Amino acid sequence: MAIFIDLLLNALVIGILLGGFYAALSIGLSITFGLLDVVNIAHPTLLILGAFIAFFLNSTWGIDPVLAGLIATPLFFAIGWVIYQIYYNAFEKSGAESLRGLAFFFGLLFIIEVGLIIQFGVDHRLVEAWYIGESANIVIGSEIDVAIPYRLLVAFVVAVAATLAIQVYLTRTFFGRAVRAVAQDMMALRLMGVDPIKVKRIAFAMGVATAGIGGALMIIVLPIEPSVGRLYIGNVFAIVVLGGLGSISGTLLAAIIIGIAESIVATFFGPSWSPAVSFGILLAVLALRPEGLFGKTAGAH
Amino acid sequence: MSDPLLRIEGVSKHFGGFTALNNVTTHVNPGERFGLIGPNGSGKTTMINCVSGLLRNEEGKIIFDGKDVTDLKPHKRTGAGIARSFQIPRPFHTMSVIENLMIPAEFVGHHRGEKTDDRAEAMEILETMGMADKAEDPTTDLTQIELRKLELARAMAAKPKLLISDEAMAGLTGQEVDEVIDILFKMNERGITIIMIEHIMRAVMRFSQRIICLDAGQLIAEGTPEEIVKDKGVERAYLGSTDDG
Amino acid sequence: MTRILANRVRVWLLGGLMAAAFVFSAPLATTAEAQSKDPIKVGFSMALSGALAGGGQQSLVAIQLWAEDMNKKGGLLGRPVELVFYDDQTNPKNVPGIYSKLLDIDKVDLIVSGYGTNLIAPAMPIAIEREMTFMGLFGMNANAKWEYEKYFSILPAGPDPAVGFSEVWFQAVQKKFQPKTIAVIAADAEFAQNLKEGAVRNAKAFGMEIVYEENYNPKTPDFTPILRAANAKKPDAIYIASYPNGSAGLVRALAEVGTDAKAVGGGMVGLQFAGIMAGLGPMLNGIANYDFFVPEPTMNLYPGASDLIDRYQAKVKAENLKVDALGYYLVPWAYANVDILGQAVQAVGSLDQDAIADYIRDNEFTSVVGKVKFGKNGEWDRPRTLVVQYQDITNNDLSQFSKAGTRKIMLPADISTGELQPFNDLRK
Amino acid sequence: MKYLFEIVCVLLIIGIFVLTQVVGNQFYFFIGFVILQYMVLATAWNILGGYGGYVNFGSAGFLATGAYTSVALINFLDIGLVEQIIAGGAIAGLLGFVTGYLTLRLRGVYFAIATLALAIILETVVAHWDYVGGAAGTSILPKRKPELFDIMVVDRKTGIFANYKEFLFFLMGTVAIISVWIARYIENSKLGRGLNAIKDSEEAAECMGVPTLRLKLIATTISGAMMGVAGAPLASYLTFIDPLSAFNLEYAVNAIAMPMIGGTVSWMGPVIGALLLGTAQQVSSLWIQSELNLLIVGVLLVIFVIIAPEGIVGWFRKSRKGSRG
Repeated sequence: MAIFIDLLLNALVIGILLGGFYAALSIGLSITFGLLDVVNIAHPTLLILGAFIAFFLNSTWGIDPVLAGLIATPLFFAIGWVIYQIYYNAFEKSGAESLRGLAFFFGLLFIIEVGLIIQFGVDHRLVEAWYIGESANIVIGSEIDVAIPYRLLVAFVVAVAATLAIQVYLTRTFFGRAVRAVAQDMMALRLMGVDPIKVKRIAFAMGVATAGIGGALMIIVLPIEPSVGRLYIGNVFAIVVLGGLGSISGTLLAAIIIGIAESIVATFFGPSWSPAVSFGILLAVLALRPEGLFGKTAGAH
Repeated sequence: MSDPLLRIEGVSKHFGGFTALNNVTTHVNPGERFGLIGPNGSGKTTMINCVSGLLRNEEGKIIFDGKDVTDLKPHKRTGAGIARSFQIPRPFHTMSVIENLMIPAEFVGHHRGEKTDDRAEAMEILETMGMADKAEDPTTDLTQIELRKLELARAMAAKPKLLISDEAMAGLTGQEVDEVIDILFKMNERGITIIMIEHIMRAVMRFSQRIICLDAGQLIAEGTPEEIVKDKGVERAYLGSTDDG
Repeated sequence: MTRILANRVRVWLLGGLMAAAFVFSAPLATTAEAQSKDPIKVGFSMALSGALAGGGQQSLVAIQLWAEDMNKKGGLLGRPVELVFYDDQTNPKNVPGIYSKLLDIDKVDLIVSGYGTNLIAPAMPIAIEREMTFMGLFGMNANAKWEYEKYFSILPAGPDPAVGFSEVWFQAVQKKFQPKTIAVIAADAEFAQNLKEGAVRNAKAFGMEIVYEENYNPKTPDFTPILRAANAKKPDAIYIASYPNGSAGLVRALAEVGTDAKAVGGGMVGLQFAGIMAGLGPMLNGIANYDFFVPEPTMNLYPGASDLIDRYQAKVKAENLKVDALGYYLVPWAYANVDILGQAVQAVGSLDQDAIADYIRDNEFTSVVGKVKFGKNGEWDRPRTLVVQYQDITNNDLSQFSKAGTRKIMLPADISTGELQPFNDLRK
Repeated sequence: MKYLFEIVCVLLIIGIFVLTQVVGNQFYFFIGFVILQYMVLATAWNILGGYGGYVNFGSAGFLATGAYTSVALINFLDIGLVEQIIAGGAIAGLLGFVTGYLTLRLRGVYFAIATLALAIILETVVAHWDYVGGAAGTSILPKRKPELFDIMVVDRKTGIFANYKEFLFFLMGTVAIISVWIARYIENSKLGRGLNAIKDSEEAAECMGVPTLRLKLIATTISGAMMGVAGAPLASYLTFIDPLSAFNLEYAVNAIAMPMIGGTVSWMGPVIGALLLGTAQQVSSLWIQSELNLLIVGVLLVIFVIIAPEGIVGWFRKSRKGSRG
């Protein structure tokens, strides 16, 4: 029994931390896709770009990966700015449906991936930091020992901080409210004298900017090579949809739900079923609540 | 007096804890011009969604043309003779104007086993609307009033016995409102029963033979336009509501 | 008028684009030095992008080194060697087309495989149909169903590769710790699944009870729950068959959660890669894993391998190639893959595929991977994997791994350079 | 002429047959197979995605269903290719029906994500199904002498086809032409017009008498079946199949990108898209000796969708209209 409780506690703790990590990967997409309706399928590959930049700064100057991620953020903001500009001119301006952009972002995904291969090669890369490979242990009695790996804790803390910051920004500032308005009613925004394109551009750039720090967290948690990004396309979109489109805090909660589910499954049932369970949860939720767990608008629109 | 064409019997609809429609009972007679009014959020749209089938009422029955249609899907109700327009026009935007009319013509007409020349009929409907010259235009080129007319024309192409016009005049100029009312009168003359949901009082009063008023999901008044104008409850509902729509 | 012009421009643009696509893609082929005689073309597909590109790019450099060596020595049969290769993107779907192009369009004279079982298998029917001798690089049982007599495998895992691959590991662990219970963790992918199957058979043969046996999905980001679940069964040993990201993830999980098992490792692919070794550093201490070539002084089994590795490392540095900086894992094997074929061609004196295959089947070869003799289904007649234990790693410096002492050989006994120690004894 | 298109189809099938007899160079059958397979996949996707506006992100799941149906039946009954294609289509069609039924409330991106989830769940299940090779994959040996109705189909001397690849190419070509015919038929039928109405406004369509649910179910079933048909010969083509190759992201990408590039409103779109992008992919990966091939494909994708956001077909229609006015 004590062993069971030990495993359960550990699974829960790891699940929550893992959820934070997933949130860090998904939060940018929650803005670009969830709020702005841009199907940025290249987001995971942008994360890999962020991971490699963190790797570069870390291996060349020994800069802490999280700090490296922060350093890269303005760069990613600029990348997002440019991507949106192209996307807007090519698709949104002519009123094309957002799904038209899919092929564009697929292309972008390939271009970034090859760019990474050319610049960094195809080998798996890792970063060094004092918190990697170490853990804090909370011992209760003689049987229960909850280990908290620092690398996941760092990812969790940064992810939660970023989510809260974005959430506060979107709800408390004029610009943030404009971003949320742009998702619902472009006309109203125009009447307020705000250029919705400008709002969307900045918001999209913000979403992409999170790939700098998200990528850094990614390479802190696992080894990275250029094609890893593709594996995470399903996960990040699933989390954003599960959380409810447009809900930043919903994304965090959905990520934590998925994290806990995967961790519990890996501990008690066999880790190879994890993806089936997390996507099964997604399907079940969509069947009962088509708008996702924390979405406000109905799925049918 | 003949049997009513549409009977709404004790219909209720809830969204979560919110009651959008509370035990509403009314009827619409064949060939009647029927007005449905009420302040914003009073349940007008919910009611016609329940009639057209887009929403399913939890309680009560909807009987159309002698048949219980409560459990029928919208397209079956259209087949039975209920057609509607949408408040915010929802044209089939990748199609031309006449193609928009061909959809109900094809799906409803064939359904009833009638074999007619869909295209000629669609053109005729467009002519009554004064839109014959726009038949081949893409719907994306249409003006607001033309989109409203298209909504009605498309509904007409379903050859309904009952036409529900959902705020077909919101946002139009006075002249345009008259134009739409004329069209509705013309349809009614052909024997089509019409339910008009409208905010523009002048239009409803001019058009309807009988009006009901909803407030907060309750039916609060029923009568001729003259009776409704004098009704205290209706006055309170409109004045009491902060949002006049 | 302007409309018509605009229309024309559109058509031109499209046409130009198509043309550009083809011009770009057309003759970027290899440019062998103009030599008087027709070159002998060696064709293959290789994973230059995608999940296995790390191994693929490394193999490509090794094969290029072989071609350079051959041409320096005057070529094969007096003719220069030319390589023709394409990127299979680690996608099996591209492989049949590539081999067909090699044989039907590029008219190559010899073929070898790409890297890994699922990229070898799709080429098999083409090799069989054309009756080509086919060398396979790191394929696991790729010929078991086909039983093609002209297939030869470069994987030192013996006639029953799945079992042979991990047999020494079990011998080493058995000899030292006599474990009664064992946990088996494997990636849900082709190579690892084969390793697991072999490990399970070995565990039974050595009388160990399997107390935990689970697969994990290759994109699992964190492995602590898996390790905990395995630990809960209190195994004496843990056999891991994993791919690079899983290997790194499990090593980190071992550092964070720990284990009481005495022996951990076995079939962890990726721990031999320069980037991962340097990235994990001291966390590797205590892991006992398979390996093929390590810079230990007793590695004289493999004549010329050290020299080859040196040249590889020099080439990588000089040409600033973005490939594995050390090249221990695959370079000798990819080199031997073409070298053995070349030796056979030289020996039979022609490109007659039957004669080449007969020669390879009947003779023992000496290459950079030592003495090689092929047996049933073209697999090696006996296994020769190493068991190494990571010891005395103090930091994340890459250069320490090119010196002796960090990966000590436990078995085979005749070249052993260290004693297997309990996992936890080597942790700080 | 009323049946001109059908006659062209038959002529094309005959033409493909003649090609298999005349062309000696096997290479063209290999890349031809791949491009034709994409043509079927893209055409199948477009029936639901282009006509009905429902984006299927899990095309790989349906394709793999066809492929693994084949593998299971090869292991179980040792059936031939034609039967594999029929069975693969049937099972994938059934999956399409079930998918349509389970996701009928979902619209837009929610539907897309649900199909993706379904594909991932299927992949996990297949990875655990040892009978078809599980995660380790399995080798499929082509039958040495396939026979159909006592006719020797493949044999170097006495068969209709001298070679297995010729047979595969012919089958895939026939399947592709039939698929395109079906797509064109649907496009010009009541079903196609109903799907178009659903794409434009599902609620309006329903209220205009379109039985949206039934049409969606028909479309998901047909689309799924066609994807299964495209996937059924995959095992025989690769001779080795594992979940990673059957559920490859590439299928999901191409199934969407090809119709987008070609144009989603007409049956010609997926055909042109598959020919263009498929050829570009094959050419770049078979003539460029490095990872740069992927770059070319990426750049082409971006350029094409930027120049012609409505697809090549839409682009030509626009320019024709432009020059007319």
